[in-house]
Amino acid sequence: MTTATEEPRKYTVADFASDQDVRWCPGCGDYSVLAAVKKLLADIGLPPENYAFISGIGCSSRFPYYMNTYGMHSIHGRATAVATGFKITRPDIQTWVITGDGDALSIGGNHTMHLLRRNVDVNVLLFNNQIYGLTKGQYSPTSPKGKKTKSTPMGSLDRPLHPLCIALAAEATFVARTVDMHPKHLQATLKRAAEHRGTSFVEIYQNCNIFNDGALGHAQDRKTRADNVIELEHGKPMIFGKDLNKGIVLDGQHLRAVDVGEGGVPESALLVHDEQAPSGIHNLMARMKWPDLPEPIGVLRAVQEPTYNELMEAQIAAAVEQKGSGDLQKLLSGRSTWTVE
Amino acid sequence: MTTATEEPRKYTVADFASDQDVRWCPGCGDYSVLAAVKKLLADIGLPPENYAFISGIGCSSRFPYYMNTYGMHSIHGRATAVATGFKITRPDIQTWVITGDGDALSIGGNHTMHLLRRNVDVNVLLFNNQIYGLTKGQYSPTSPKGKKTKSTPMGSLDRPLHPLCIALAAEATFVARTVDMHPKHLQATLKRAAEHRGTSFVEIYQNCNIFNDGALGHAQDRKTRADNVIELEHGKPMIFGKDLNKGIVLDGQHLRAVDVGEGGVPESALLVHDEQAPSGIHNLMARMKWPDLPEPIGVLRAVQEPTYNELMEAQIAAAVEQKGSGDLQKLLSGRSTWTVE
Amino acid sequence: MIAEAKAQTSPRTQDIPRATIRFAGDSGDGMQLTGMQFTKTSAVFGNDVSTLPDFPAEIRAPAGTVYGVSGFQLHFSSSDVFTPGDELDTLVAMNPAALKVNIKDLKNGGLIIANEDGFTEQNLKLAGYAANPLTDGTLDKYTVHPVQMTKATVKACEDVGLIGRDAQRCKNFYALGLVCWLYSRPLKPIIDFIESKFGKNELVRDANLKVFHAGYYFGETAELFQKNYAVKKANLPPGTYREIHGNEALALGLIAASQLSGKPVFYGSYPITPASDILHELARHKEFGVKTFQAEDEIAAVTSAIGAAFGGGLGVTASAGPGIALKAEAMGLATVLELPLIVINVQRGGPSTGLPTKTEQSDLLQVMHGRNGDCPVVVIAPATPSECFDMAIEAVRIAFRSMIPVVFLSDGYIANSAEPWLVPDASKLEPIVVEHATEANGPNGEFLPYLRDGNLSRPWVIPGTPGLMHRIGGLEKADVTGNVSYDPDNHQHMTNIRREKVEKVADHLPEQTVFGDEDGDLALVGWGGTYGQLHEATMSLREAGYKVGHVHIRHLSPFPRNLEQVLRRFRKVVVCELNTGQLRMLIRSKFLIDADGLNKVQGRPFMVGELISAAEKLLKK
Amino acid sequence: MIAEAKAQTSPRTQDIPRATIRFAGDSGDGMQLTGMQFTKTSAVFGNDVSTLPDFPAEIRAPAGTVYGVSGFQLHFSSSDVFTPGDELDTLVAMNPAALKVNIKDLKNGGLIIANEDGFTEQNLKLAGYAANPLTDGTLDKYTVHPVQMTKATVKACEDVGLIGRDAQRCKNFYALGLVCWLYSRPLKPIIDFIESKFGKNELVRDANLKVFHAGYYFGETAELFQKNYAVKKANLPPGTYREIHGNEALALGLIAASQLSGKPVFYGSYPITPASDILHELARHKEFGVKTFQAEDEIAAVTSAIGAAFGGGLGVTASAGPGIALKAEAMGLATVLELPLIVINVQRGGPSTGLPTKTEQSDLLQVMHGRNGDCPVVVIAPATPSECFDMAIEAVRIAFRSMIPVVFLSDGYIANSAEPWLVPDASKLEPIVVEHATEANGPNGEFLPYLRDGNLSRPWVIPGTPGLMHRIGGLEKADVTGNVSYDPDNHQHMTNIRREKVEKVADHLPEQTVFGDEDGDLALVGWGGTYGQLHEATMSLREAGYKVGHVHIRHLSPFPRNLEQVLRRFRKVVVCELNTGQLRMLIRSKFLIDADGLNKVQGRPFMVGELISAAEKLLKK
Ligand SMILES: Cc1ncc(C[n+]2csc(CCOP(=O)(O)OP(=O)(O)O)c2C)c(N)n1
Ligand SMILES: Cc1ncc(C[n+]2csc(CCOP(=O)(O)OP(=O)(O)O)c2C)c(N)n1
Ligand code: SF4
Ligand code: SF4
Ligand SMILES: [Mg+2]
Ligand SMILES: [Mg+2]
Repeated sequence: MTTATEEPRKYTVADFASDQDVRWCPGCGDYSVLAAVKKLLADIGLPPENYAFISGIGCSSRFPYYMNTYGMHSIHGRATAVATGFKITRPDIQTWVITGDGDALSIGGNHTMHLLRRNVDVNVLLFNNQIYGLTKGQYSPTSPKGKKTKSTPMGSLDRPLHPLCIALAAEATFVARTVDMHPKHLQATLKRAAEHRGTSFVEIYQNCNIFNDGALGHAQDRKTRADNVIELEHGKPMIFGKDLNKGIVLDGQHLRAVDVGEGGVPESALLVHDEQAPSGIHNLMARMKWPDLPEPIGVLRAVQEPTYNELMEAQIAAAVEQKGSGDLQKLLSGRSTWTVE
Repeated sequence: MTTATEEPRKYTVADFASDQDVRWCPGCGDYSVLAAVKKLLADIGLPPENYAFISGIGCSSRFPYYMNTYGMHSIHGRATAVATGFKITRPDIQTWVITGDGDALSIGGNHTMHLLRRNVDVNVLLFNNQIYGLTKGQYSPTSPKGKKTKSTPMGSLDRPLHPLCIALAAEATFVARTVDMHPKHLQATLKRAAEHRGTSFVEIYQNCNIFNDGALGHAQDRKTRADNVIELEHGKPMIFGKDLNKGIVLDGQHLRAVDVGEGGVPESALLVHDEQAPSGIHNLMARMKWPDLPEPIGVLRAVQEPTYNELMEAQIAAAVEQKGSGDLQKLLSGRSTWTVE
Repeated sequence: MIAEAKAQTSPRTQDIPRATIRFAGDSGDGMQLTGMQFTKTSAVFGNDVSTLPDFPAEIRAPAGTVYGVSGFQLHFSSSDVFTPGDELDTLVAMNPAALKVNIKDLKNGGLIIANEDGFTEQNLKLAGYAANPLTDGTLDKYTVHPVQMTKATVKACEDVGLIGRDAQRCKNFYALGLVCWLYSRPLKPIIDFIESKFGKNELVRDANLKVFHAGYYFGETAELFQKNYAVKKANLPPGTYREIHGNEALALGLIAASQLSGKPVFYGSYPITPASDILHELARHKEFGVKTFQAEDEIAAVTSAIGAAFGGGLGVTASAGPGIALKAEAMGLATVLELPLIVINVQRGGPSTGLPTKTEQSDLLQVMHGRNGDCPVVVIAPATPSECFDMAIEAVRIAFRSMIPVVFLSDGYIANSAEPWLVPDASKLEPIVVEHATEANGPNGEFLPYLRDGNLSRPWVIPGTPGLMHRIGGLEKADVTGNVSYDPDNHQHMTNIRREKVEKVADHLPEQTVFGDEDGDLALVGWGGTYGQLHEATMSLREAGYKVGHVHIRHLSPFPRNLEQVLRRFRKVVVCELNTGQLRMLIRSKFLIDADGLNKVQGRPFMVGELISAAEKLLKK
Repeated sequence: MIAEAKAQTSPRTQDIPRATIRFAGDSGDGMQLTGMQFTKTSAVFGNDVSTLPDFPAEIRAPAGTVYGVSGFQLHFSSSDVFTPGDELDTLVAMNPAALKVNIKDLKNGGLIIANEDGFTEQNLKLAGYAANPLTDGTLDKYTVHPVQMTKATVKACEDVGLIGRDAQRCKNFYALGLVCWLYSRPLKPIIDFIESKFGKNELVRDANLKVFHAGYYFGETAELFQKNYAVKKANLPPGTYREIHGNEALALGLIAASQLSGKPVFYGSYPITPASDILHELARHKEFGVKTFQAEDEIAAVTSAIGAAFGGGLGVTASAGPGIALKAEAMGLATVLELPLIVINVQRGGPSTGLPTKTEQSDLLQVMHGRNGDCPVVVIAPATPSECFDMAIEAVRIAFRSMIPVVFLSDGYIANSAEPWLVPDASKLEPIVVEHATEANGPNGEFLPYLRDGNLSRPWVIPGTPGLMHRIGGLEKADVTGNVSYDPDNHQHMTNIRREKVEKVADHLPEQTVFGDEDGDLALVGWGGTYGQLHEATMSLREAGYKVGHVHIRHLSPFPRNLEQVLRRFRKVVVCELNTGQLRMLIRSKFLIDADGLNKVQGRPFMVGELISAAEKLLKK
């Protein structure tokens, strides 16, 4: 539906900002993601009408209101399902799903899983603040076990879900993680997600400074994060640390952190990141947990497979090919009729 | 609640059969599972009142009606959630969840995932016939892509979910697979599941001879299955084949089938199955797909972790320890009162 | 040559105006196919017909059990037919269980044609008979014809070379042949069917043909039957007819609406009895651009349809009661979003899982009120299988015109019954005009997504349209701008608007009509699939001299504007429903009319007879 | 020493019977705490009080915006109090946005106490003021007192060594001190509070104490105020009191019911406004054996509670409207299973996500009808915050006695309002007798899980009991045996039984009472949280000479047996509800009484004044 009547123009961040006041708490990590998305769309250079943002319910799910694109703030947990119907109907619109850890993995866990297995061509941004923000601070499915919150004054009992592991189990074709307070990385990761054909799943570590301040600080703090996360690059050895002197090796069935260079292992011994590897190895990576190991950020997995919406179009084309495009009268008459005179 | 007033008696299969006629289609794989479960319970030797069977909706979910135990045929997809509340309330009752591939992974996918991450102490039997039986033959989330059914006359478009992968992603503490038509293996696997403390997740390949006959024939056919599946044994090398002359090796990041012995690799080079290995390797195994590789059956993973219901009891005990057992009058008075004279 | 498409009569033949028969046997006996073929040949011959299949809940219960019995009833007539009939003239019973389950519906003196070979020791035991009812005298008030169908079938098959279980499986065609003779049916349509269906497998084709004829000849030859019957052609409007089931008609209606509006169907659904067949039917017609999406559950089904509607498509979802319950929250969302959405509820016996394969009308209040907040939607209900076609188109027309969710209330009875249908001329169907907003509509060149037209409807934009980007959501929104608003007065205003919008739909609805007397002693009020029974009951009551009108309400929210007026013309009003009184409640509260209720909750349609006697009681009060 | 728990009066003090004040400021300004402390000291002093908090939907909106304003209103009086008051006598506004949002509720001549320091250029702009309303004359019809609260606060803090943002944050205590002087409140309860709350942080404690006193002294010393006020003690029944919110009372009621019945609470819930606080409260009391389960969604919440009930526990689940919609299917299951279940709906503005933080009564029909099939349940609704305690116990009593789901309809207003509560004597609460089946009850020594008692209730078995193993499920079941049954007559029978069972609950309900005139011109009918306003309106109307009765219905399904009788004693009946007429519909259809409706859907309670004028209009008709 991109109409090409006017001559191509450049878009700015302002073109993607709606007229609504942004109403997150001052200091919330959501702001930086909003800024990054607007910047990305301006960079892509397509007009605002080419996009739709669909969200569930939660603080992060207010996102669409702030974008000057098509948008829907739907109901809790169902953004992925709404987006599925939307994308199947409008394969020409670049579709983004905005969701939270509660929205996507608690009430909406099943839709998320099925979206991923179907490989519908939408981009999912999961704002993981490890808490229910909007309902004022209960633990979420990504909160660590033992978390004390309003609803768990003696600590939560359930083991957390790992978003990347769930995505990999559903054989998601694009799985990534990034961090609200790491704008460059955030920007680059979102760009990759936008470019991917098929479901792009991006977990964003996001700070809820009101109810869970600093829960993800190890990955957010500019000063220390280089030692706590590892930035993945396809085809590159897995190196991390402020001085790039640490790395990851595959030791039998395990991943291990080692020193690199003098006194450590040579760089050539490190595991080389392969976005297209069978997801067994990605699963090991997804389970790397600080402080035992640095947590991977960037694109874990990116493979190309046909999208659900493409396949749907192809079936329709095939049906038309086989039967001719639908003849209503023939349909109404059915396979056998008789005549009354 | 086992009352020990009478002297211990032996239980027979008949003690576990209810008075209701079994109403599955003649030839359905469900019969053999029913027989195996009744036999198992008779072997265990606890009385029928010690058990509860809770199911969703589907052909397989009629199961509880046929057991002379406590039972509930609940609603579609929710057996896992019903069982969670039940077990938390009645930690003394051995609780079994009976579910189908649609029930557990389509409408009930989210509850299944959350049950597993919580590690509630119940035993889940997922009857996987790769079809919706009760609604007369639509494709299910485990049907292979391209499956032609009533609802997909041109073939299904979505990639299947792999039950074992989902279970592993949720860090299930007990993950196994078995086959309806392999009674010995079925029996042994159910026994392990019953013995495990925490959620036991057992995928059962089950033939729906009406709507999906033979879909899992490679694992069911007594004549050929030795070449198509590999029976896992903890601490044993991974060997398979009618003549036990084939095996599995870990080749870098991949699993590969090899010939063993003369002309092949020595047995010592084979991967040794470790139920307690970190689940990265189990993930690779869960993804072994016939005809490329033999499909693993038996116990993939079995580790011991505290159960949700134990932790819940422990918190209550701790609260009583700290505050004394609840004093209603004190509670009603609250933290601050005043007096009107 | 007997294979002509005309009735086969003889001097032994007696003309009768109508007949009701039922084929009953094991699920595996092919009774549905048998019944449908008999229906087909009757319709082709020119009778009016109405059918009622009755499936067991089990997929394939063990052979011979009472809960595995499958039945197919049809009523064919030389005049108009509105129901599948109360009582049976003839019952075909393939085994003892089939007899046991169905005998209570056979009228005194009715005919039983039993497959004697099915009445084995074991089958008698399975059905719970101590002795063989065919011989122990318990069926004395009926006319019993035991026939050795299995043996005769096996014999006939031998001739063409088919043996064993495959041969036995043909016995339903033996029964069909015999009943065709009994009612002087033309054989050609059935022969054609056998030839096309089994054409690829000559052995089976020939065997079935042979067996079918054997059954027919048996009737003609054996001394068993004193006479046979003929039911003359009905006086149907001329034209081309086909048979149609409710679910099929509904699917075709959706496709027609799509073609008439130029909006492709997006059908999001999760299988459930008795709605699944709509999915199956739509999935077969991808050449019309139909997109069917088998969702992971009902919530994904409805929300994906909402996504499709936001995308500018024709979003449809369907389920039965339990699934509709799950869709409630999302239906509220669609109401607030003011998007067009079709929600189909093929009702079945409830509450909870209830009686999945049985019919009921007990979800009316659920679809009226089953959402949080004051959340009115449009509700319509077809009266017959073929009306599902017209009303599907109407549903889409309303949804598009008013940007509103429309609930389409079908039921298991309508969904699975078939009737002859005068095939519509596609070129004469009225187009559905959809005008998408393409330009800003605000005073300052801005786009106002909640600016309303005369129907209180808001603009529908196809995403991708430049300049009209907007955001919608489930929080209360300011009228006109659509922005989130917590303003108290706006909330009151929007609550009122949503209600008025539904009421305004009545501007476009036909007035309520009455069959029979326009005023008088009693109005028989009904809705949905009870139409035929109420119609026949009304005819009978009027023939008996009562002043009775049948008021069948197809539009339940909003009601037709003249409904109150219509009802007030009767001394008594009785609302007849297959529930405990749901429409009755709406009518009483809305009009303060002291409406009585005639209710039945047994998983099956009314009997005309029970309606008549209940009405007579009321009339005599 | 001023720190005594008695009122501080002076010769300038004027006695008034009652006052309504509201504290308003940014979400971060601590207005809820301020209001609660003022309430507390008033209650301790002996006034009757009623409160109304008003939260913004945003967690922390940017400072200074109108949508970030948080308010807390309270009404304190020397006589009984039933509402938080219509109009404000005094408004405390910490910034321009707070003034903007709240000024419309201030009565003519009312007092504005404004934090002058908050009225900066930027804040004025954020609130949308072109000029400073404190100085431009627009507030002339009020009495305006601008006070430099921030400056004074910072000053006071300096003395104890607290500076910067931390110091500024104390300014709510300055406002509180000032208003305490204005209404001659005892200071001790607040001083105690500050000492216990900030005891661990001496600096903050001392600063707050200092600031609080500074505010108080400012009132006493400054020439600003001509006089202050005193509100005498109310004549409350003697005893020990505490303050209680509706959600808290509900949680305590559940724990009490658990103690009274010996059945541990299983509370399955998914967080949602305004129900979450029940979860938070229950989670704090594990020493009572309470098991709280934060489920993955509302469906898991309700089904886990059903599992708990099957296990012999007290299964409870709660949500607000959108979550209740999701529980519908499972509530049907519980109805068919005939298990005790408590479903709490803390209503909020709808439809869809609606107005999450605002009150409404628009889920009545949803809980009555929002399930597939004919699926009646028990519905009760408390009228006041403290009644949540008693009615929680009643809900459990009914559920256990009749083996039935009970819906408890609360609302955002009741949930968040607080009132003084005469603490019950735990030892005097009536035990809830639960008799579990322990032995076979059938004629042949078998166990019959659907054998009924006089309440039509079936036996409840604790799994683990030998010999009583049985299976239940959502398919229709044969009465007595509980086996699956597709029998038509049984389905009719069970449908009737489920309805009668609900109706039989009325045997145990109190008769409907009337406040005011037992018969007369007008019945003001209400339910739920509108109690206080209807009560006050009735008092006023009777004072004005009308014959009016207030009929507040706490039992909505079934109705009290005498309800029709009670209503018929009035010439006119008007049903007053915060919805578009839901109870009205039930009453009209059930009794054919031409009840009028007085409806408001604005996310907030009635005003007493609007009720009175609407009633007068009706009375004059
Ligand atoms: C059906 C339903 N259930 C519950 C809620 C209440 N609710 C709103 S958002 C939310 C969770 C928010 O957490 P998350 O998805 O992590 O988003 P965040 O606020 O942290 O960005 C909940 C429980 C709701 N709106 N609807
Ligand atoms: C809420 C709801 N949706 C849909 C259905 C219809 N339904 C019943 S069972 C089933 C799927 C059965 O498949 P599966 O779980 O694989 O069980 P199987 O019959 O194959 O054993 C469906 C869709 C239902 N009963 N309830
Ligand atoms: S509550 Fe937390 S997540 Fe929500 S807006 Fe505030 S800081 Fe952000
Ligand atoms: S339909 Fe399939 S799964 Fe169901 S009972 Fe029959 S054979 Fe078994
Ligand atoms: Mg969150
Ligand atoms: Mg299945």
